[in-house]
Amino acid sequence: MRKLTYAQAINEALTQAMELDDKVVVAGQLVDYKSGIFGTTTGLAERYGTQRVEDYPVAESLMTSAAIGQAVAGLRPVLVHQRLDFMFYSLDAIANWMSLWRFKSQGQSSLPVTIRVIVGKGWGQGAQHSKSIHAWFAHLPGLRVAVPATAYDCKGLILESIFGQDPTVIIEHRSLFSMSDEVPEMAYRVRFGQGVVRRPGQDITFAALGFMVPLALRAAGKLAQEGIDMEVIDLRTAYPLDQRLLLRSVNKTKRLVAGDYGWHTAGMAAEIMALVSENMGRKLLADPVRMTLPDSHTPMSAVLEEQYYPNEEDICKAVRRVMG
Amino acid sequence: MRKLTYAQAINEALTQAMELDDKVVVAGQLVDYKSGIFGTTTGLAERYGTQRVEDYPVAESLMTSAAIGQAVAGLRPVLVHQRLDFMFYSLDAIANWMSLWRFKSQGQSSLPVTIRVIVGKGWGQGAQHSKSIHAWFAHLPGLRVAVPATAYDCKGLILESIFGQDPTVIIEHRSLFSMSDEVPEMAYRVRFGQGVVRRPGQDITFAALGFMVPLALRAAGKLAQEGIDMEVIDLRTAYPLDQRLLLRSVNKTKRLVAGDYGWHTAGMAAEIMALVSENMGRKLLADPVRMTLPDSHTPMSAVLEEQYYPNEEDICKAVRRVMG
Amino acid sequence: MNRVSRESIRAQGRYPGVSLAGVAPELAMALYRFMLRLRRCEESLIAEYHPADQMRCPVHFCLGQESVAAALSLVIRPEDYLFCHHRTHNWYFAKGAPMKALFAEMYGRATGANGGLSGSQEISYPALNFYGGAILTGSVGIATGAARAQQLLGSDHIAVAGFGEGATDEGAFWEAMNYAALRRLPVVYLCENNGYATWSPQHKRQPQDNISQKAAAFGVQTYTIFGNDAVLAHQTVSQAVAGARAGQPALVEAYTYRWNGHVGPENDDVQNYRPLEELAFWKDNDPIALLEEAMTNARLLDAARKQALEQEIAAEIAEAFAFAKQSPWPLPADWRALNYSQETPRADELLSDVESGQFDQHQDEAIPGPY
Amino acid sequence: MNRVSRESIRAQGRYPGVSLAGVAPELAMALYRFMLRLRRCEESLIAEYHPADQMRCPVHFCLGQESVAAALSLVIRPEDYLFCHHRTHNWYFAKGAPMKALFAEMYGRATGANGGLSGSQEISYPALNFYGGAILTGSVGIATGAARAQQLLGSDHIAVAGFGEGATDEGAFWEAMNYAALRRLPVVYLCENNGYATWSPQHKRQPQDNISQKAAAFGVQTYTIFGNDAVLAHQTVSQAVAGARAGQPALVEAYTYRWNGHVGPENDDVQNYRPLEELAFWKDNDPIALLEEAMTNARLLDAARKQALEQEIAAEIAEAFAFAKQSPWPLPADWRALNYSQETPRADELLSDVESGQFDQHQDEAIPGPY
Ligand SMILES: Cc1ncc(C[n+]2csc(CCOP(=O)(O)OP(=O)(O)O)c2C)c(N)n1
Ligand SMILES: Cc1ncc(C[n+]2csc(CCOP(=O)(O)OP(=O)(O)O)c2C)c(N)n1
Ligand SMILES: [Mg+2]
Ligand SMILES: [Mg+2]
Repeated sequence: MRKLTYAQAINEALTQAMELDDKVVVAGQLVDYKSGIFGTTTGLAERYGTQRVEDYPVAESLMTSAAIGQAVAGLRPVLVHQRLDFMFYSLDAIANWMSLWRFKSQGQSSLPVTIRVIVGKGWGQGAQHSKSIHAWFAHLPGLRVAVPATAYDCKGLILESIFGQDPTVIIEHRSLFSMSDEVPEMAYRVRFGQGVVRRPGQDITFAALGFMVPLALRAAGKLAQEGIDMEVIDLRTAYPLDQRLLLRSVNKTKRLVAGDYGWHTAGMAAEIMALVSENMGRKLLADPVRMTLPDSHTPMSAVLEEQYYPNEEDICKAVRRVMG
Repeated sequence: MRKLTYAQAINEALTQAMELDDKVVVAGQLVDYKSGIFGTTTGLAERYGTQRVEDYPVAESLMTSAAIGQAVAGLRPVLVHQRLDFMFYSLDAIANWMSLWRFKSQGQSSLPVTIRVIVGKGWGQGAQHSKSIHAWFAHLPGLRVAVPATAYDCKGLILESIFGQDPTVIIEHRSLFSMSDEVPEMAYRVRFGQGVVRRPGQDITFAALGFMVPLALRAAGKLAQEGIDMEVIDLRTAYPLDQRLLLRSVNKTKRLVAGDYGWHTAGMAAEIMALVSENMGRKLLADPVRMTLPDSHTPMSAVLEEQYYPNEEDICKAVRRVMG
Repeated sequence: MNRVSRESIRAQGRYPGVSLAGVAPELAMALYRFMLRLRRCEESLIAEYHPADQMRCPVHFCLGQESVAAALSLVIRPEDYLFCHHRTHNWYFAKGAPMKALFAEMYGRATGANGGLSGSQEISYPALNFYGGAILTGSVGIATGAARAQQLLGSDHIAVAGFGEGATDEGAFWEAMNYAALRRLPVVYLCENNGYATWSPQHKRQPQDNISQKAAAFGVQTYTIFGNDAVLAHQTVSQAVAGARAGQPALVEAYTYRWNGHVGPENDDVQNYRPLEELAFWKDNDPIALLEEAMTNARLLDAARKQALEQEIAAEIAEAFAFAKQSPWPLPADWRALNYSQETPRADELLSDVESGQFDQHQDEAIPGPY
Repeated sequence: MNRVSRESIRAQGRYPGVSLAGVAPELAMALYRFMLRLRRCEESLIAEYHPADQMRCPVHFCLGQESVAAALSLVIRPEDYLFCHHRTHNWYFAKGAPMKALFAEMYGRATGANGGLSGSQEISYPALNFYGGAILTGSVGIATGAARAQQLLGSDHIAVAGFGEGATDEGAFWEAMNYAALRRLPVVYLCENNGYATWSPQHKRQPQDNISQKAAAFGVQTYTIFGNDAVLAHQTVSQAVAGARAGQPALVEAYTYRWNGHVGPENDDVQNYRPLEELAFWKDNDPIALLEEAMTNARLLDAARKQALEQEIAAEIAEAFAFAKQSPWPLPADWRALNYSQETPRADELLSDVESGQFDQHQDEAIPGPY
């Protein structure tokens, strides 16, 4: 079966969406240039023209309000932010309008807007080019939030988002872009709220989102050599969150590490832990552990980045702690 | 001892701060009018002039960036938003600049900016005039977040914030404004990260923030009549959060309801529950419960508001469930 | 020609009179009827608000600001889009949305335009492409996007944004001006400059009274008028709308004045934010009275006709109140369904379900590039 | 007089020549020296970037854009504030911050201006009131606030914002213009219009090349110049700064051009985003060469002097590299202390601790008002 990189899978999702429905339009700074946002939009402008594939003024707020208007009028816009950090200017449009549009129109009007945001990491991106706030989006009602870890999921979730009815944020971690896995050629869907077991195991559940998934899988390999059989589940979407899968897995292993590549306090790892706690906390054989970024902004220096971002070894340590 | 309403206590905090230090300036739409943002700024302009008490253009983004510049240059600005919803335009200034300023200057420059935000409730405020995102602010590194429930706390936390070093968001729930309690006349501080036991109890801990506190106290009264002795702790600040107080209380009662007047998923109640779970989850006698707003925007109609906002009776039900 | 400004309007004293030259009688009557109906509607709502205390939502009334919406109502088409700010009633009626659904919405009833979810300040009427909302300047960017959609779809519909001069304080407004001019969008920005944002006068927030000049520098066609002349407003809005359909984005800045308090039925003049003679000046330049005078002089209106109109309107209002008050409350809410669509018809149609288990999800790794 | 625009500059062909009439020799030399030093610094960093791969951060070089910062460096005072965007090196030097701390910062070392926390695009030098940052337009609002503080404090310092024409796409920019004009702030907005935001030319993002006209409509004093004439830039910036000290906010729009790629040491012309003859035109109008010609003609500069300057600069650069490379790495981070102050000296001084237990915390209740 054919393998694609994460970036190629995104490109294929967008190409297929634009081909399937001419209501699909793509907007973002530089989306119509050859390099195409790390390859994810390359070729679209040549194929579908610069009206449907629109280089935008550096005006993220307008770009987002305008997407609301476009969606109201029947289009299915896809917005692209080269860094998540650039979208903060658009949070009024998202929180005060987009997220509550369906609600306050009593379902008479809904907004199929897909917002692709790339989370920077490494090479000194620093505090203004590396934030991820998927937990904010999960907290805000009215948005769906995908945090795909594989090329397969990313393609399917983008298509599902574009052809769904509700506004959706797709969190794409930059470190995943050159990783590749099997991706079917057809236009397929991956549903929101459906996680997947990436590696079955008996001893402990590692519940992960996004870039934490490949790290956890590598850690699982190491831990297996120590005789720890770790189950890695990929929740895929932060909202809705696949509670059933989570609880089923923890019900089996009775141990939990909640892993998220986001800040610690009030983040997705806290949500995962709260779900387990309120549903089956007393069945756990050990107190669970969170594996997250510290409550800190991102340092630039490579040696501090090392320290800041959790890696395989950090995961192994956390797991060993829970295994006791 | 003298009682003040919550609104009066805020007014007194601002007056004392401006009196103590002429570097303190207040800005916000309509802060210099007689009615003074629900009475909280009334009289300030008369006393300190409209330069220090500044009616602002409707430009929340600039108001916030400008506060950064003011703080860098030695002032201690206080910003006022009549509704939290109006501050979404300023989230770029907050997340991309204010919250990380100290960090990226390696502590050489810090920003004593106080942002007062009022959360609307009732009388059909609706989805665009009632949001609270204190969980977002708690998640974002570099901010302190207060959610005062009493006039006493509100005065002390505002003063502590104004004369502290770091940017701080004060979440003021509109429903608290006309409630009154004892407030000393002196300029005193309430420290961040120090919660308080509002009502001691033996059977169950209700850990609350903000407007959930008075509701919980009323519920505790009712529950006492049923023989349930509920401890109500007021965490006061969402970041830093008083983990010690929380764990001490739950260690005693072995039962928890985490109450927060914010949305459910990835909110402060999840954080509270996660803290308990990872520290002493297995000591609990019952699985804990969250008491929050649903993951929904706010409806306008009074009958739907009733249903939307948790009340004393909802709290009692949750507590009874945990008591088994 | 001297630019119209708030100062030039005051300097002129009472408006010399609405000119009906070349105006069809039905047009004048339609403008008059719209304004009178809106005025009576607002007056009744204000009168009923507190004694009953059943309209439990913030309401921004628009007494004195009837003319621009009247003008628009005769020009805008059902398929055109209209997005407006917190002061919604005039715009709601401009799009032809029904009075009953407005009243019921304010009463929080199931039969309201949005089933009681939105109230006055956020009301929408999707079937007529009308959407209000209470966060400043939001509607401007959204209208801009709806206009862009018309351009992409090759339709000849336009989008209109209705808002006050306060909206131009926000930077978001200027992003929209730039983009509308850049793409030559079919959009009309209707700015009712009533001189105040809540209680703060324009000169306290902006150094000059020159919104139109700024917009012109951004490349948008601008019109600046004395807004209380409904006939002039109609001519201007017609021109702007025709231009927009031909790809010329336009801003109409219409000077007008709000008689009532900013929000709620109470007068807020205790705040001392505006000179009473200013209010008196503008009441003396009442858009309805101005048109009524001209129509009376031109024998297009007499006491009997007015009386009939008043009765017709009073009856409609009474019916709307009765409807609202007798309507059922909303059923208990299903929060999930209200906030998230439960169906995905387009995805069902276009996308395949695959069994992901059949694919190898093993990831090959590569080192990501530096930026 | 015809307005200077990108088109008028191109139409003129090669710049007729920098005029040194009335210019003190030391001034010309200072401008020249600043530009040459900045140029050599950038060239060396570009040359060293990849072979060593030790500057692990995004860097936006400024080859070809040396003149405005050179001008500013001679006018701005240590107490004045300077806030700039992602392209920081020119502005950093304009404020007189040291080369070693810049290089060490780029190398991620403890001795860097921010101890390796910020890198090139977010560097600051608080001791000299210099702050950079990589989110577009952020520095504009911050500078505006610093200027407001000067006004409130009654100081005669000013604030300056340094940015590119891309910053004017964002609405935040226009909020700042409005406010600066409203309050007559001591602020200078220095816009290096290099024609591109990343690869997107101005005309693809804005309908006209008229940023200054727009700012003028907002009430800010504007200057529009050919930016590569360092002497003209110096005269203009001096005038703008003097005006700002007297309470007249100003925008200087200086047309210039970036020779290097948008980010990183690589040339990005493979993206085909700009005509090669455009680049050639601007290289032919190199700010350093233009000034060098004029100075040579005026006998203010000869080969020997230039040689000496080059050696001095080369030595400084070599030393900065050595310093950076030999500097220690940052110690393990204490995340809490980096993100939150651990002390509150002002609160300790002004506020009392009270034992809250001694107060009755029972709340009396009242029904809150409707809005
Ligand atoms: C982003 C935002 N900030 C502040 C407000 C509070 N607010 C409500 S109405 C209003 C004034 C609006 O003035 P204008 O736009 O001129 O319209 P008018 O009320 O005069 O019709 C303000 C500031 C808001 N709704 N949204
Ligand atoms: C809010 C935001 N959006 C997008 C970007 C990405 N970005 C980085 S530099 C740049 C172009 C800046 O152009 P300009 O302001 O003209 O400065 P120049 O790079 O030409 O010096 C953009 C769009 C950003 N940094 N911030
Ligand atoms: Mg107004
Ligand atoms: Mg540029």
